[in-house]
Amino acid sequence: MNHLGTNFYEAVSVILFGIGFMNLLLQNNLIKKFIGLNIMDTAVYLFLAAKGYIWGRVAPILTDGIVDASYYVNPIPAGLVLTGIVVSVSVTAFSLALVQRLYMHYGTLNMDEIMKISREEEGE
Amino acid sequence: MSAGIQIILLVFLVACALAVSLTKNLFIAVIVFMGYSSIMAVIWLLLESPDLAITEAAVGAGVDSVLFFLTLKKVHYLKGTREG
Amino acid sequence: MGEKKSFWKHLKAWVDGEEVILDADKYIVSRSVKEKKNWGGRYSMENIKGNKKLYGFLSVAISVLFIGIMLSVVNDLPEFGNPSNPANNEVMERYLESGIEETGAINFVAGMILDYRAFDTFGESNVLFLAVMCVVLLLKKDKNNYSEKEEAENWEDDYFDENEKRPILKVGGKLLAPLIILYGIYVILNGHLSPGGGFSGGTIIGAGLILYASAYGQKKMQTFFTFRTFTLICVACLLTYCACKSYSFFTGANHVGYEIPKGIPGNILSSGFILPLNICVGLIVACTMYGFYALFTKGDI
Amino acid sequence: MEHINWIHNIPFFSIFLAMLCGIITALVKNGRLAFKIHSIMVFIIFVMSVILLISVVKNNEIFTFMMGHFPAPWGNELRAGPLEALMAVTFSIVMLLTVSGGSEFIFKDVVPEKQPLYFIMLNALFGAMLALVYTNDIFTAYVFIEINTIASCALIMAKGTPQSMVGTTHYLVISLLGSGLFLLGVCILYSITGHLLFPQMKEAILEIIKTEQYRLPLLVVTGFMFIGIAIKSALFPFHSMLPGAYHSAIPTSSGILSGLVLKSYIILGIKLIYCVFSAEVMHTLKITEVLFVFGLAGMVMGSVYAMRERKMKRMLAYSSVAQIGYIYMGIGMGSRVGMTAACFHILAHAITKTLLFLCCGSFVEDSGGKEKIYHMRGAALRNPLAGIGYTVGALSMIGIPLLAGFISKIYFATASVYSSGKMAAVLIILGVSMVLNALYFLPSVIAIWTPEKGVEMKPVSSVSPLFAVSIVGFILLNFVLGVCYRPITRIIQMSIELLAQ
Repeated sequence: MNHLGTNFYEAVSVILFGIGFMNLLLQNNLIKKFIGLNIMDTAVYLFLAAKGYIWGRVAPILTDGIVDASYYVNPIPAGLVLTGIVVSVSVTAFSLALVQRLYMHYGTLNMDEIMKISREEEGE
Repeated sequence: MSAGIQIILLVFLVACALAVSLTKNLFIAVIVFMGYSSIMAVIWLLLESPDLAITEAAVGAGVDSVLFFLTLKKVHYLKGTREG
Repeated sequence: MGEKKSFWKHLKAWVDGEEVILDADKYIVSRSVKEKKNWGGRYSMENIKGNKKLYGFLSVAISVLFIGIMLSVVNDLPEFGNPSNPANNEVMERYLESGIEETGAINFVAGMILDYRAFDTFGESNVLFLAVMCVVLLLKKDKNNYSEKEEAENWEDDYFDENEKRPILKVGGKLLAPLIILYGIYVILNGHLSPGGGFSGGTIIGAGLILYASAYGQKKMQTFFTFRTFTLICVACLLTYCACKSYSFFTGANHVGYEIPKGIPGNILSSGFILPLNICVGLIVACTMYGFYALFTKGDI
Repeated sequence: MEHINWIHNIPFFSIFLAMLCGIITALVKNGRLAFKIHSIMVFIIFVMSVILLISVVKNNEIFTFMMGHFPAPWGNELRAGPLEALMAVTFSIVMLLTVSGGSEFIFKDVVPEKQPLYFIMLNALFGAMLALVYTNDIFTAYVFIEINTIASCALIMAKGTPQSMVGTTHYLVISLLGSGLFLLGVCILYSITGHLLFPQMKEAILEIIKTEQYRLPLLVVTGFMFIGIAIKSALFPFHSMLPGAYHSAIPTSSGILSGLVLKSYIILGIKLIYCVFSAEVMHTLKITEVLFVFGLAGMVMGSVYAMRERKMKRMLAYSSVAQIGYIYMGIGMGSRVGMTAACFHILAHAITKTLLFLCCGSFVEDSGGKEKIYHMRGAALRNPLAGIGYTVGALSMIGIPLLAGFISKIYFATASVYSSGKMAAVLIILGVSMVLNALYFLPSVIAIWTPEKGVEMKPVSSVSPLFAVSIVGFILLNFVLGVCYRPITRIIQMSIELLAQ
């Protein structure tokens, strides 16, 4: 089995996931960390959406009254990704609100500095 | 759909993701991320899932970037608003 | 000898109830210093993180390893776009072939997420609700979340909102916002007939509201959209959602109750609960999106 | 209308009741009212779960409940058996006792106008945990994992101090990483099996093992899903989020997060092992061995970290890491006896750790916000009830007979006999970790009972009645689990037999 050539969508989404993951680990800036998280999420959604596609078929909306399963692409991944996008936008909003609160108190977006200041404040 | 367009779009997607990771400027990062979302919407259209495309265009390129920009404004990063 | 003595001291202090007796403060200081020498260097995550190069190298290595593993997995996965993949099985066939009959929706995705797998979607709208409540918890003004500087900035922003001309934004907002909102309403109402649905339409309406608010300032929005209306709309929609879905889950699982009339597929008034649910989701999402915007700018709706 | 089996509707009712209360609480403006709604809701769910438990144990059955008009591979499904019912009972009783005992902390530490929001989060969290316990569908599990994440982050940051924000950020980033991996696992699993419901997936996976076609993807998927769950439940190398978060949160939140939320992920993992991957597949893929090793490492390292800690709450957080290690060790033994021990330890830890966090919170409050163990000398004399509670909890964690912790350790030791090749490792590590537990819990117990020199300790006159009731309840539960453990372990054994079918 050798499907790497045909599975290029999945391959790209895996690479994107890796990039997002690296961003999450390496970036110190909180906003870029959360952008990395978003990239990671969208990469997974791309993966899932690509799994639903079937060559030569059309979107799962009734066209010309054809009721036949071999005419449309798979609707399940689309539904799952829709749910996923909602979750990811909620999480993004939440994390950005957190960033604002952190900035208000610590005056920086750098996670390491924030950790350092907070440890000093705790009196270690 | 032709494979050529898809491959160009996918390469663009990876380029956008790398650009977001490498740029130092947060403003540019958010703008590029907006572009990334728009390309993602186009790709989903090509993958025959218009529901996703319309949602991603509204969320990723619309509301998400508005939220990011508002945060940047709040943390005094945008030029021309306030100096941080 | 010194080491033995410190060990003895350690033991004695432990028997006495750790740092209770003797020169407790000095003891704490000396102990923490000693421990740092022994343990800190190698085992603590903070120290690995402190070592920038090592940490960077490790994370790049992990990511590259991850990408490598995943690429080999992708290599083994079912082929892209092949109709005989495991994912294209009887589940999908039923959704596509009996979907119109069973849900009445022409858009199979809408039929799937709001009827076949509605429990997930219920969870999803709860995620949104919780997220906006979290943002309220974080950003709404209270005694922990108040700074003079921010207050001054907000006042300044209000001043600009009222007194600045901004002709392009204002005219654009006036012309575009109603169109955007109208389009959003169209997308919501046709959720079961065409692409889109509650979530995308709601986001579009939310974007229209955001445009209006940024052109005319939030004071103007507050004349018809306050925190009270916001919570009322969200709660009412979620309760409607909850009630509809409880009814259909309960009747479905126990095989009782009345069928919801499905109508003629293709008409706007068709497909049972899907249209009202789409409207509910749309309203929640629109309120949520505007709520995020308002809380992010002013810390209040 | 001829025949409705009301008992089969209980899982659905409990989840929807919790969610409904969460939604309604948004309209309430007063924290106390929200607290009453929450308590009544949890109490109703407790009663319903007890009825469910009695019924399923009597009939020795596992049933599935169709969510909607469509049967299994098309619609969502819930599934309830003795294990699920037992966990629901435990969750509701621990939730009830913790929130009522910790209500004073909530009313004191959260800004008054935001108290109802805290209760929204509690209700939603409770509903999501029940959904995770009852679900029979992997994507539903993902959605409710996200609800769990958001709500638990909200519980941590509700205090509103900068430290709690930092703790929340850490917790959020790591949890999102975990759920990202879980989602990736779900996607690949869907693409190779074509189903989202547990039973259908299990069939497809057995087929895959037979044909060897997608073996590598299956291995990687299993790995990802369990790494995701391990990150979420703070197994040893991924524990770094716990101490900061628990330290800065309200004691009530810390207790709920450590006692219940981590456990809900583990129960999801157990259900995945039996209902999706099946124990044999897990064994052939060597995933159980990996979990076993990490569990052992967690047991030792958690205790070592806890010994170095001088702040009581952080010490308890690290102790949670060690106890999670115990549970994973039990799961990793790969035998049903080991799983029984793990499930029993979930119960024991849930009731013990919440008790410890509540008592610790009350000590901190009495000593004026100082958190080091060194500052808590004589704290138990000031507040004898909390002192007794802390002592009982600590002794149970160490494993003193008559208490819950002892029974779970006995079960772990017994289970090790049945798993060949792991016996020596289990027994040695169990012994070492018990000694380590004693080494960090005993000093703190001695410290709280030893008065400071020259300072007179007077008992605090006002201990709120709810706090007293909840502490006494927890202590009694501890003794009940420690003495009459037979029926509970029998239920667990039965449920594992049923799950493994």
